[in-house]
Order: sequence, then C-alpha cells, then structure tokens
Amino acid sequence: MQEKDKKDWQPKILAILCNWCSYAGADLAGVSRIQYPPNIRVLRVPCSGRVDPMFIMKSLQNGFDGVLVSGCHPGDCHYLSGNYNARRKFAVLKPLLEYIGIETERVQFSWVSAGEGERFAEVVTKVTNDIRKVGPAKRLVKGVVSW
Amino acid sequence: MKNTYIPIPMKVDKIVTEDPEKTLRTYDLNFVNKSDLEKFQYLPGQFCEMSLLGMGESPFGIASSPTEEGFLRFTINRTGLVTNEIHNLREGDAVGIRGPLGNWYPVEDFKGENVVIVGGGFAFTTLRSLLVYLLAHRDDYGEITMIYGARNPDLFIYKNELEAWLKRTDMKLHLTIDNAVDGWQHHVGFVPAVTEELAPSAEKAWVVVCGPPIMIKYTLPVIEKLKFPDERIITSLERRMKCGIGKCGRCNIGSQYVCIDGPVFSLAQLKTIPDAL
Amino acid sequence: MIKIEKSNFGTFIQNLSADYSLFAPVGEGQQSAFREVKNAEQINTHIQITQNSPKTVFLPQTEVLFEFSGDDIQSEEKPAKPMFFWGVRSCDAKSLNLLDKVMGQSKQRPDDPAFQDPYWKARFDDAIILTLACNEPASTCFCNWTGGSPFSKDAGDLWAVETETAYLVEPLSEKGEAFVKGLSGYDTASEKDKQSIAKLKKQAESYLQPAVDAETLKEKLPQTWEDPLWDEVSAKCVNCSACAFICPTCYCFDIQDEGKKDKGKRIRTWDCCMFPIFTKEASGHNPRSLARERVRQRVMHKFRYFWEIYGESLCTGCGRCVRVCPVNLDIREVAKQLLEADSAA
Amino acid sequence: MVKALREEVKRLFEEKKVDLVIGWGKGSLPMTATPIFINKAEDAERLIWDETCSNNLAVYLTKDKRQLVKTDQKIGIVVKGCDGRSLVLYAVENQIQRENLVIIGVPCAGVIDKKKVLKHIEGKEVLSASFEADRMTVEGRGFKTEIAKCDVLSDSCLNCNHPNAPVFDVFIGEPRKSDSVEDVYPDVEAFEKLDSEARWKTMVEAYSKCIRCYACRNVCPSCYCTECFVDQNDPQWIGKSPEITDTLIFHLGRNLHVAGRCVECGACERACPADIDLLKLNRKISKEILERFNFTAGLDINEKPALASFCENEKQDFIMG
Repeated sequence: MQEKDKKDWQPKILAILCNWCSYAGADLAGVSRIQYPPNIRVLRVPCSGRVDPMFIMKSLQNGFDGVLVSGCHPGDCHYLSGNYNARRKFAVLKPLLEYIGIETERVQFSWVSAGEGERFAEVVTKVTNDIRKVGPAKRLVKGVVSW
Repeated sequence: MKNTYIPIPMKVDKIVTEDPEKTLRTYDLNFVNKSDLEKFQYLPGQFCEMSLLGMGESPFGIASSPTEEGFLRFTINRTGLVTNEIHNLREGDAVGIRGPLGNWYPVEDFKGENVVIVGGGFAFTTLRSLLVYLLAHRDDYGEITMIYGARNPDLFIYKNELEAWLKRTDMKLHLTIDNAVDGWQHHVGFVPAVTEELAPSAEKAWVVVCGPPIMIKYTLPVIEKLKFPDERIITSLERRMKCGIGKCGRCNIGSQYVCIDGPVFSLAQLKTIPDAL
Repeated sequence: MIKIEKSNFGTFIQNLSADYSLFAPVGEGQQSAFREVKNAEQINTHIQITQNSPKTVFLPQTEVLFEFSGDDIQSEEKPAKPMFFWGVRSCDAKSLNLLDKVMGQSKQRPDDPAFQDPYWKARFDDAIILTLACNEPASTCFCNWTGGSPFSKDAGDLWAVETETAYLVEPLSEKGEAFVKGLSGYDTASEKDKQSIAKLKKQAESYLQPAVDAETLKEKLPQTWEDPLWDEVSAKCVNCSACAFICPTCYCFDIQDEGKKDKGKRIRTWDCCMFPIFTKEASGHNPRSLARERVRQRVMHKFRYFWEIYGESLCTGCGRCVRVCPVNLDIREVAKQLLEADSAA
Repeated sequence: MVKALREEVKRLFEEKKVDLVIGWGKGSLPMTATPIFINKAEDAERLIWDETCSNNLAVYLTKDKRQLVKTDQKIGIVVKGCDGRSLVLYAVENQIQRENLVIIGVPCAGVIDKKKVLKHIEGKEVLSASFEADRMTVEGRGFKTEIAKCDVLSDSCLNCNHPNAPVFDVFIGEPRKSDSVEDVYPDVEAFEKLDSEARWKTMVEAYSKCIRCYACRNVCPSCYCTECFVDQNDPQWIGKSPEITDTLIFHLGRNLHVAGRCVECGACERACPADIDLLKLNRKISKEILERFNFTAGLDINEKPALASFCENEKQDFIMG
C-alpha cells in the first residue's frame, strides 16, 4: 500500500452489539448527538452470548479492518448469563488471534449499557483510533494475505 | 474449442409460480445468443446445470420439449442455496446453463408402440417434456397413457396444460391425489395403487416412471406385476451432481455415472447396479 | 537409448528448463512433491517416491475454472510453456494415463469435446513424461498387483534408468521420439549399460512382495457386496480423505463459487467419497450415509468399477495411502481379506 | 505387560463383562499399531501395548463410529492417559453410558511420532524397528540407527502430566507416576515471545501445507459433531479449497470448538499427512484456560468444560476498561 492511499484510507469496523444494552447505548449516543467516528457498521445480535467466534473471524476474512463486540455489563445480561459465557469465549479467542499474529487492536470487547451513550462514543473512538494506528488489515483477509 | 465449464448465457423470460406455498416455480429461459440456441440440441429426459455466478450450480431436468422452439423450461423447487437464489430471480435477469447433459428417454424405441407415463410430485418436469414431444409426433406413437399424482391438488405443476390434456381424445391422463378433498373429480390414492387399479396393458408398451424415491420403490413392483419387461421399464435417477460431464465423481453408482450414463435407466440396467434403487 | 552422464546432468536439466516448465521431485518425506525446478540442485534424486503425486500438477487441489465480473467471464486453460516431468515412477506415469481416460477423454461421449476437461487437456496433451525406473521400490509398493512393475515401460513418453554414473534414456512415444531427436551431443548406451539395466531390474523386482491378483479380486468383489466383512474392514476408518488426496488416481472434485455475485470466481477443488456430504442431496437423503458404504465405494471404484468401464484397475499400487493412513487401514490387507472371504455368490 | 493385558481382556470376555473390546493390534508397517475391534476371548492374543499405540481409541465411541457400538453392548476400551481423559470428557458431555463401558487403563510413557523418526533418518525407509527402555533401533536397506526415544516422542507426550487414565475399571500393571512437569507449556511460551509478524509468518507457512483432508478432525476424540461447521453449506462458513485464510479459519474454528475440551492427545498432529504442528494452537488455548480458569480438560467427571461454565467475578483484562 502506498503512502497516499494510506492517508485516504478509512478503517471499516464491524460493531456487533447486543440488543438490550450496547445497541441501546449506541442509540442513545445518536439521539444525544454525541459525535463519534463514522467507521463502524452495526450488527445487532440478541445477546453478546450469540456471538460465535466464527462471526469475528469471518468478518476479518471478508475485509473488515477490525471488530468490536459489545454487550451488557456483567450482571446485567437480559438472559442472565449470556455475557458471562461470551466472556469465556472471548477470553480464549482474543489471545488465540493474537498468538497467530493478528494485531491485538483488531478485535476488541467492551461492556456498554443502555444508559452509556457517552461511553459508547468513547469506545468507538478508541477502537477506531487503535485500528487507524495499525493500518488496513492484511492478515487473514481473503485474497490479500501478506507477511 | 469452447470451454465446457463456461455457462451459456440465458435470460429469464417468464416465471410462473406453480403452488400457493411458492416453493415451486417454473422458469422459461431464452438464449442470449442465437448461435447458442441453434447449437442446443436435446431430447426429453436430459438436464442442464443452471448456474448463478457467485452462488453455484444445480442440475435440473429440462421441462420443455425440443419441439417447442426458442426457449428452455425448468421447474425448480426451493430447497437449498442455489434454488433459493433462483427463486429470487426476476424476469429479465441473467442466468447461465450448461448442457444439454445426460441421456434421454428412448423416444426412438417408443415409435409405433404404446407409452405409459407414471409420475409423481414435481419430478414431473422431464415427463412433461416427454409428453409434449410424443404429442408433437403423435402419429409415430400408439396409445399414450399418463398417471400423475400429487399430495394435493395444489401441488400439481403445469395446471393449465393438465386441463388441456384431460380434454384430449388422443391420450388418457389420470390425475390422483393422496387424500380426498372437496370438489376433486379424479382419482384418490397413491400412485402405485392407482396404477394397479388402472392396470395399463404391457402389450407393445413402454412405461416411464419418475417421481420421489418412495413412489418409485412402490410403483416398480406394481409395474412388474403388469408384466412389463425390465428393459421396457424406464426411470430417471437423481443423485447429487456437480460437473455433469462424468468427471467429478459424486453421482457414481457402480460403474455408471448418473450424469452421463443416465439419468435415464431401464430397470434391467438398474438391476445390474448395486444399490441403485 | 542415449546416455546422460551424471556429470552432465546439471547442464541437461538447465537446458530442459529453458524450453519447458520442468517438474521434478523436490523435498523430503512428507513435503516431497513434483514442483517446478530451474536446476539440478533442486531435484531430490534419491527419493523412492514423492508423497504428493504428479496428479497435483495436472489436476491441482484447487484451480480457478473462470473468473467473472458482471456478465463477463474469463478463463485461462493453457500453461505458458509445455511441461516436462522428470523422474516420474512407472506407477505414477500409469496413473496419469488412467486419469486421462476420465478427464481428457470421455468413454461415453468420445467425440464430443464438451465432455473433455479443457484444463486437464491443456496441461496433459503437450506434457512430456519421463518415467524413471524404480531401482529401489519401497516396502509399501505393490505395483505388481495391478499389472505394473518397477521397470515398466507401459506409460510415459520417455523411459530412463539411473545407473551408478548415468541416466540411460529411451523414447516410449512419438512425443518422446521427437524429444530424443532434438537432443545432441549425448552418447548412445553401450552393451555394458544395458547389462547393468538388466541387473538393476532384477534387483528392483526382488524387493517387491508377492503379488495378489487384482483380476481375481475384481471378479470376486460383486459377491462381497453384502458381506459383513465390510463392517470389519471399515471399522477403524475415520473417513478422512488423506488416502484420496494423496492418491495419484483419485480425481473426484467439487465445484464452488467464491466471491460475490457481481465479481468472483468459480473454482474446482478436490473432493472425496469418504466424506458423508459428498453424496448428500439437497433433500437430506444420502445414498452413502454409512462409513461402511463409503469405504466399500472407494475399494470398489479402484478395483472393480473402473475396470468395468476401462478394463483395468484404478489402483496403480504406489502405496501412498498405506503410508499416510492415520489408522493404518492398509488397502493391501483389505484386498487380501476380501479375497479370502467366504462370500456367498 | 502385553501378556497381562491379553489375560485381562480374555477374562473380561469369559466373565461376559464385555461384548466388544477396542484396543491396539500390530499394524502392517513398522512402528505402526492399528486400532482393532475384538469380540471373542481368543482374539485377545491380537492385542498389543507399546510406544507405537498412538491412536486415541476413544474416537470410536462417537461420530459415525457410533454404529459400531450397539445400545446395551458392553464395551471394553484400552486407554492411555489422554484417551482416558477423552472418556471423562464424553461422560461429562453425555456421549457415553459409563455403565456400559469397561475402561482398561494402561500406564503410558509416551508414544512415538513416526514422522519424527523419518525426519531423524532423512526420509529413508524403515523396514524394521525395535524398542528398548529409552532407545529405539531402526533398520532399513543399508542402515541401522539408534535413536533416543525422547527425540521421537510425540510432541503431546513431552510435557504430559497425565500418563494414566483418570478413571478406569481395570488397570494393567502399575499406574505410572507422573513426572510432575511444572512448566507444561514451554513451547507456547517460546512462541508467544516472537513478534507478531514472525508468529503470523510461521502460521501461514505451516498452514499453507494443509490439504484439508480433515484427518485431524476425524481422529480427534473431541470433534464428534454429527455435522461439522466446515461441512455446512447454508450458510457456508468456510471455503472448501485450501486457500490460506479458509484453512486457518477452519483450524481456528476447530481449535475453538475443542477449547476447554481438548485433552492434548496429539492424535491430530500425528494423523496430519502434511506434517503441521497442529497441537500448537490447542496448547495455546489449553494454557490460557489453565491460567485463567484453572481448568484442565478430561480430569474430573463432575466438572463442566471451561467454556460451558463461568464465574461471575473473573478476570476480564481483555475487555476495554
């Protein structure tokens, strides 16, 4: 990739949000007109427990530069324990992806409640900035794999 | 030489929804290039691989008859990835086909003889092709009898044509449904039972059976009882296919490849193939 | 028969690689395969048999059938230069001929080019195969079961024997004839060389185990169809496709689309009759849903079905599957068990 | 040892405690054992137990192989430590009826990885092999070599703390004292120290060799889904070709599906015809799970797998603060 392209490059980030907390948090950020980078595409899921690690790996393979998964704070899950189960999955997935050499910034997790519009904006800003720093995804991207 | 894996470009000309559930649709396809139309020579019983770029290919029996010029007809049941996508097509959309593939019903051998056609469900497609072909060359053939069954009246395909065929005097069409419903004026009962009841004569006759495996399984003994010789009992097999040209291996049964040695087989042939039925 | 001194081998290979895409055995053990080489140093000249057969070049595990963009379809069949294969064992040379019967030709529609595989033909028809006699067959080799032998001249365009100091080469086909004519500056093999061939041949053949007659097996197989022996032989099979993917004559493939509707490619990629989904239909029905049926299919296809169509076995006895099977399901043992089985006719 | 095993199995048949015994028999190649299924006392003579018995036989109790095992049939199964752990996993996951199973434990000092032997002798063909306590001798045409057994042990055996089945009905000989390896994952730690680019490069190089034969999955006792995610086609999760990202995602997906369930028997690695260090990723996951959740798969019949349970207050340092 050339320098020039790099300047114009905008990261594409998939935000997988749970229906009950983080999606509502994003909604609140919106109606409160809180500014955050426009780089995320939102995928709404019933619960962070619904997030199959395959979703995350497939997103990277199909060209997303990063994935953010956000759910209810521990103890707040609409389904009582969905986010606890999710947390265990992520606890394995994250170091595993790092281990094979996927930049740690690319896949991030957060808890954002329905009332935390401000926090949602902060999370998205941080993730976007992190991914900007590491640049366009090239590993695990189908057709673009590079060393 | 043209690459045989590259599909022939076609356009969807007409779509007919066959059943109220909208799981069966009939597609008339036109050739985009006239030269392809001229080259496409087929006979009833053959099939094509229909191709949607980016989605894949699926094999379908040709429901039109070579005597109907200018288009190809396919009736497609919505079951999987490709068929789902085909059901999303609209008139005017582009599709591809590869074919004609496979062998055909032995219409030459039928000449001067009686033909009994037994069909069930939406596997009726190539039987339609056969019937239209026979009717177009009506003088070449003896009596034509057709028994066609469906679970309920809604599930018959080509309903308009069925109406017309019922009225014809130069053929006999018997329709049957599994369970009686109000207003139904034809047979009631499974295809094997109705076939047994009608007992078409095996004298100078051929029988073509096509339908779901379970129907074939129970119809063949009935037909054998009617004294049709195995060589004159014709059926069309279905197997999972990919290449359609006898290479990729998945439709292999015994030493035969359903896609190139079949799909049309006589019972005599099938009896030599382990586990074909 | 011409003689290429080993001292000249480097130059010979160098010249060859200028005119052809030159493929030869490369690498050791599990990594060994036929790969394109530019010079003699890259070639593994002492290998008994490569783990990956030359099939992987003619029918690659995955290849693009065509790429599409909108309605536009582009395909590429022809390799830039014709291929020359150095050091193919006779079993593998034979396997290419067997594959050609399926891929390059069509028994059912011999005259219709629509039933020939254009990608296979583009590679195989112009390729020159040099069959290198097998001086030291491995203990897993059983080419003698199905009509082969370490020094067989039945397949290939050229035939060569490695002696202590040289490679002795003779043509087997018209293509080979023309190739040899195009060579200059090489001696003709002497009487003494020919004697050493006879000696090597005798020694090589002595390494092989006694043959089981594949033709008897072929006759026997239909009787075994319902035999409970199939349960026994298939019991340990885990239904992976290591045997098939490593087999020089397994050709089954799948066709898949990758990419999106408006831009992507149609690829083909090896598939295997050991996988349950290989034959699973959209309705959910599977004609070969049991492991026993799939193992039986594979054995029957190699030793019976192919024979019914083409008059010979589809197994060339290279022994790769024997070596690679994770549960040591040895096809030779299966064949012997089937032959000994007391199956009712 | 082998004699005791045969005697024991014979006794089990004679006392009608088993209808079928799954064990290892002599294979058709040197250094190779093969799974055997015996259904009568006299066939017990075919059983062997040595360092070549590398298959994890638990696999035959699940998958397609369920057809081998009829309901109410009493099955005896010979198990090493890791195979025994698979049986514990099966019990936890309700895949077996414990009461129908006679677990025959054998003490394991590690099995050899044939591929390592072949590398040791540079790809030459082994025609015969013999084993002594800590050495093996391999012979072929024109060579005879002695190899230290520790050089050719399967990777999975190098840091193994579980040489005996955790649960058994009969044990042949004395359970082997565990070596109590403290540092179980030195290989993982070493790899973690490389920089991200080097790790990625290693992965791409390793997994580019994959031919997608699924031998790893099919010999894996923890992989017993009736339909694997790679075989699903609507939606199709993974492209079927050995394209590197599809291949990697297949392996990662499989690794994650066996996370907290993998008993690290190494069957995948030994089965791989492409010689990929498949266990590397499984071991990374096992290490994480051990460190975070203090859990090791297949040891306790009453403990749920790590990813099927949770604690409310556990470390969540990987989640944004």
